[in-house]
Amino acid sequence: MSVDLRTQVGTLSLTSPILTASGTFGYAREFEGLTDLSRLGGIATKGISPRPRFGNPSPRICETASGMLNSIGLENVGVEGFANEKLPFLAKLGTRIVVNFFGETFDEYVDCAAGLTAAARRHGGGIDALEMNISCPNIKKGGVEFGTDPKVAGDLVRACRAATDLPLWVKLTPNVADLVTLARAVVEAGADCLSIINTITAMGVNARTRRPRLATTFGGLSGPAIKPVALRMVHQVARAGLGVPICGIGGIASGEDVAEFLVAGATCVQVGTMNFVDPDAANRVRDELEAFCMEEGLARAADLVGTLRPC
Amino acid sequence: MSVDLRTQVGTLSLTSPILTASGTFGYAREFEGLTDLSRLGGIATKGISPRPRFGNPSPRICETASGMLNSIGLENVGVEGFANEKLPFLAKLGTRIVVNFFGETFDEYVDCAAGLTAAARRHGGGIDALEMNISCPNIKKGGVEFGTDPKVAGDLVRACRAATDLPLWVKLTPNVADLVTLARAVVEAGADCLSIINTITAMGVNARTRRPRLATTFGGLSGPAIKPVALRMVHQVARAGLGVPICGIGGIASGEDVAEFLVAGATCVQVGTMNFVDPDAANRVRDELEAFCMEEGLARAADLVGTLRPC
Amino acid sequence: MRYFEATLAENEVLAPHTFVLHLDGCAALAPMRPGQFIMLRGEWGRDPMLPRAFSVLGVADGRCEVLVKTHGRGTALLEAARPGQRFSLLGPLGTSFPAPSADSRQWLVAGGVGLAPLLFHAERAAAAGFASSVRLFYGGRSAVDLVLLERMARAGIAVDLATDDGSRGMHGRVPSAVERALDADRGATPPTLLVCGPEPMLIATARLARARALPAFLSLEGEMGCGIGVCLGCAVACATRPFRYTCKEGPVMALDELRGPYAPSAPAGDAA
Amino acid sequence: MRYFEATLAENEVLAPHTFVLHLDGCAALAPMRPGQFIMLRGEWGRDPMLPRAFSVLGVADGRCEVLVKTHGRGTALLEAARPGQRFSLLGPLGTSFPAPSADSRQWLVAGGVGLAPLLFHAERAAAAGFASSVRLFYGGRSAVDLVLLERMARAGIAVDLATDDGSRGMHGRVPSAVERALDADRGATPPTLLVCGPEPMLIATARLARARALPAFLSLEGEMGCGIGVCLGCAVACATRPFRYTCKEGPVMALDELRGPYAPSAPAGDAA
Ligand SMILES: Cc1cc2nc3c(=O)[nH]c(=O)nc-3n(C[C@H](O)[C@H](O)[C@H](O)COP(=O)(O)OP(=O)(O)OC[C@H]3O[C@@H](n4cnc5c(N)ncnc54)[C@H](O)[C@@H]3O)c2cc1C
Ligand SMILES: Cc1cc2nc3c(=O)[nH]c(=O)nc-3n(C[C@H](O)[C@H](O)[C@H](O)COP(=O)(O)OP(=O)(O)OC[C@H]3O[C@@H](n4cnc5c(N)ncnc54)[C@H](O)[C@@H]3O)c2cc1C
Ligand SMILES: Cc1cc2nc3c(=O)[nH]c(=O)nc-3n(C[C@H](O)[C@H](O)[C@H](O)COP(=O)(O)O)c2cc1C
Ligand SMILES: Cc1cc2nc3c(=O)[nH]c(=O)nc-3n(C[C@H](O)[C@H](O)[C@H](O)COP(=O)(O)O)c2cc1C
Ligand code: FES
Ligand code: FES
Repeated sequence: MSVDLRTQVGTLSLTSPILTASGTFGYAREFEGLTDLSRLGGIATKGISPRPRFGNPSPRICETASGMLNSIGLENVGVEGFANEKLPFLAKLGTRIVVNFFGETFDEYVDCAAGLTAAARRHGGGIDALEMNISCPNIKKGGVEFGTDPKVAGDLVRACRAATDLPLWVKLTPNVADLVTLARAVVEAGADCLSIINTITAMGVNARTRRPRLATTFGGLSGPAIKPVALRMVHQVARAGLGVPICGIGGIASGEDVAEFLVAGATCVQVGTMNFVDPDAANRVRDELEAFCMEEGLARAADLVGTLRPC
Repeated sequence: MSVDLRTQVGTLSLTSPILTASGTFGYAREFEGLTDLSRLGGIATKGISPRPRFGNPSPRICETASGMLNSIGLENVGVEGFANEKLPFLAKLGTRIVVNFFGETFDEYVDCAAGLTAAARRHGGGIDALEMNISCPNIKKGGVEFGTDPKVAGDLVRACRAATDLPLWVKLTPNVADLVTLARAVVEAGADCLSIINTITAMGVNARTRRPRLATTFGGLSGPAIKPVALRMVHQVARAGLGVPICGIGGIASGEDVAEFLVAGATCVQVGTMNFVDPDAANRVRDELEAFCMEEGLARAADLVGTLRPC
Repeated sequence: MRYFEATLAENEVLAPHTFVLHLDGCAALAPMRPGQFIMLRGEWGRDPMLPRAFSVLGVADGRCEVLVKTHGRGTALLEAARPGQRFSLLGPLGTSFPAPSADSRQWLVAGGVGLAPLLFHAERAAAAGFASSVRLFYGGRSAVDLVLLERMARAGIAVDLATDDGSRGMHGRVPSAVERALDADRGATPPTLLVCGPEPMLIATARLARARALPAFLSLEGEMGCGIGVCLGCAVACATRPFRYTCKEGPVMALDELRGPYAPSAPAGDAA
Repeated sequence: MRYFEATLAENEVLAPHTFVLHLDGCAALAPMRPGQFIMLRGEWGRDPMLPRAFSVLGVADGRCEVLVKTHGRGTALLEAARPGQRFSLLGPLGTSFPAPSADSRQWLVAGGVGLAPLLFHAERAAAAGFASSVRLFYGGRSAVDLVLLERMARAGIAVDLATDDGSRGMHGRVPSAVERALDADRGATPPTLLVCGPEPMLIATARLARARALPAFLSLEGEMGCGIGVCLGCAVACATRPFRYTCKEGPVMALDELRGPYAPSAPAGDAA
């Protein structure tokens, strides 16, 4: 028996439900030779802003129990740099490319969506979807406020929706009391898929130096530590039945983790921090998901989606 | 050199800043012989409701990466049971007793505060403070709504404040976007200390059975996994300068962890989940804090409080 | 009950993914009674976090034996453990099987590593001169999964084996072996069943005991947090109270007292 | 660069909390150059989560040697590791020290386990016939902390020792030993400093190099996430760009290129 891993996310078809998460896989070239890029269901690239950014001062990362904090500050090559230096390589991989982007202002978001769309058109394709990051806790202006207020988030998504004809995924912040209301606003504004979740705002303290472990004091928590929170949020939004697929993100480290997210209601998932622990993580997870389905007698991984039943 | 661990929390003096957390230390007798109860800075007892409760069906707990989920359902012996069966033992320990309580309705909260206060008076003391749990994610009515809306939380605290002359600690939920606003409302309503944080709402999925890992689907995440989130929230509230002490809670497993919370702005802390991993955890942590202060040349642990400086 | 550190003296492989940890430094476990358990944790980081519950196979001269089958991540780390590694132990914990006596008839029903506390019980019975009061039923998937057979022989315990694939002993599950033996039994008093093994086997044996009105004691498994009655995580549905706690009021519980999967069709008076 | 599994063949203790891991199965590290590093992780749970960066002390015949000093939780687990345990490795990673040559003069400045890549470098230099081009300065807290001295003798490398407590070699820190040697030096060309050790020692040596206008290469430490330029966590402030990445553009970097603590009073043109 072979297992069918093909996955449909709105109009987009993937060869497997497993993508790599933005900011944890660079622009993919870094993993050449370490993992088989062609077997990935998709690649969400490092968040792109209209112009290049250099990011925050060091220290930018620190480890925590089963997780890590980061405040990279969304360092990236900018729309032009991406289009010229990164897109040609990505476009040739034969896997889905989801370009994560953000802005510091309302207009920058819209410019970025438009700029990436134009770049894809110039290049004759290569971008399969945009993933709008309205949830990064690491930029002071913008990000956070955009991402927590349903009204603002809705307006922003609506504007970006109008600026691109690519499928528009919207990545939500977990740092809210009521994710469902936020998700609903974003879906009504035209999101094609919800990416849930980004990192949880957190901090580390060096008790000896009496300084924060990150130069920016606060940063984002990721890794297996947050998986139970991510699963909860995916399930809450899935139960609300908003009519768009969910891409589950947060602490995924094994094929069984993927299955958990699918059962909870995600259509596809992203592997993030575990790429740092094991550069072959996404493909290992893919193989494990295949084995899991085999053991469970499932012909299609998609049959797991939303199958949670009461305890 | 010896280190002075004495700690002042409002009007209450403790022999050390380290308490055990509600729900993770039973009514203390369970730990007799496993740890020296008299060396604890204090004991926060299992949450008490006006009448006994039996709690949720099983499974009630499951492990996660560096943490665990629980949905015990606030099983407890009730105010009368507590007063008759538990208080006499606790009162004799010679350490501070902080009685955690909750209700399912507004009136139950007030009744419980009044009932515990009356019980202490009858007993000639034995309760050093009440800790009001407005943040438990495991009771359907009550808890959650009380804990997330600043207005409701403020009213509830005000009413309980009027019903007791004991120091009133209020335990906040982390499941909000803006903890500072909530904390401010609670302080204005008369809280003497803020306990930060309770568990983070989360879930587990058994991918093979397609069932939640907890009978109640959602439960609370605790343990080292959540420490970075707890530290962030403690620091955010400390920075807001609300004028009451903070009791830091979440994932504390070592003396250095305690120091981190003190540096971030907590005056005292509670050790929770780690009591399950190591029944001597709270006293081991105490010894480690003492050693840490020694190494750092600090005569008083209290000198650490709020000393975080920019990176 | 003590909380202490022990050192791995030997990690003895008995069958694939089945091994015995020989732990030194366990003098505190001398009072251990068969059926009681320990909480065990290695010196790894905070994942896996919680200690794991294990019945004890034997204790003597400060050494404790634990029979383990690899199940998930914690037991995989135990399988990989090498002599010299250190572990935290908490025990003895919980309840034990009813003591054997000259006039009792105890049938011990063991599945997989559920063997550990029952073999411990049988060896103690034999040492006390009650070998003929106990009879051990022991089943596994296949012949290679049946371990410690020599040890049973040495103790002089009557053993009935069963394997799912028929490669050793009776072909079938161990509750069926017990059922057959009951049919053939000519004893004056009905035997008491002491049962330890995987959940489906506990359920099947419980059903058999109810059907034949036999007294039975089950050693329950189920997720544990603290092992000492504090976290309230190990609740099981009971007859006379809504819940009992596996770690304090178990793991060995009288079948009469249980509800839920072990007594789905319990008489009406049972339910609260 | 390869990602692969290796097995611990031996865990050799050299001094208290200082040990060498001898790892088998490391054929993929054959191209390793001195100064390059690996990311190493044991088969524990998800805490500690991230792999740890280690310079390599030597590679030959599929075996890799790593010199480790216990620092925190990850290295404590390595100290407790027993033969047979398995590890994930990623490498070779990063940059290496400039190659020695007949006409170069390289002074290797090593503090603590910073010795590893420099001894590797010196041994390679000696094997290539350039033993007289390298001179090793090596310091530690006390005589017991100075390890692998026989190995240096065997390779025929000139070594200057220093200890903080004066129990062996010069009394004082290793940068002071270098400073004295510079004062006494009559060489035609100034030596190039290759430096690896704890942060304060890097800073002191960097200051010395700037003061004497010596070319210097520093092997930087600093928290790492991925080791391959992806997480952007290992940024260091640089002269010609805001940041460089220790894992890709380091760990060995030319002092000229560094800003921050290594060049606090750098000439104005340096700062961006
Ligand atoms: C009283 C008691 C006695 C036991 N005696 C033995 C014994 O002698 N030998 C032996 O091999 N095993 C025994 N077990 C089962 C053993 O505790 C589990 O196999 C072990 O906890 C699995 O841990 P893991 O990390 O490998 O699995 P994981 O699946 O990674 O564990 C995840 C979680 O599930 C729990 N868990 C998983 N399976 C079980 C189970 N079957 N029972 C209870 N908790 C489980 C673990 O405690 C942990 O919290 C006993 C269990 C109990 C309750
Ligand atoms: C390029 C490079 C080469 C190294 N080579 C060696 C070597 O040959 N031998 C050796 O013993 N050590 C070496 N180190 C240092 C080694 O990586 C740290 O000692 C180790 O990561 C500490 O881990 P821990 O879990 O014991 O400490 P913890 O304090 O528990 O670690 C917590 C976190 O801090 C980081 N960290 C702590 N100390 C350091 C440090 N000094 N440098 C970098 N990261 C740190 C860890 O990576 C981890 O993420 C090297 C570091 C780098 C960057
Ligand atoms: C170092 C790092 C950088 C990240 N950068 C981005 C980013 O640029 N854009 C974004 O939307 N998310 C970013 N994230 C968040 C991840 O894509 C992901 O949502 C999060 O880490 C949770 O998944 P994980 O637990 O699998 O890592 C970053 C995460 C990490 C750890
Ligand atoms: C099993 C369990 C039961 C708990 N019961 C209570 C309770 O009754 N009242 C309460 O306020 N908090 C309760 N808590 C929350 C803890 O007191 C604490 O706030 C939380 O676990 C975070 O701390 P930790 O990470 O150190 O465990 C409980 C936690 C656990 C794990
Ligand atoms: S395991 Fe904690 S109460 Fe039983
Ligand atoms: S360690 Fe990840 S970029 Fe250098």
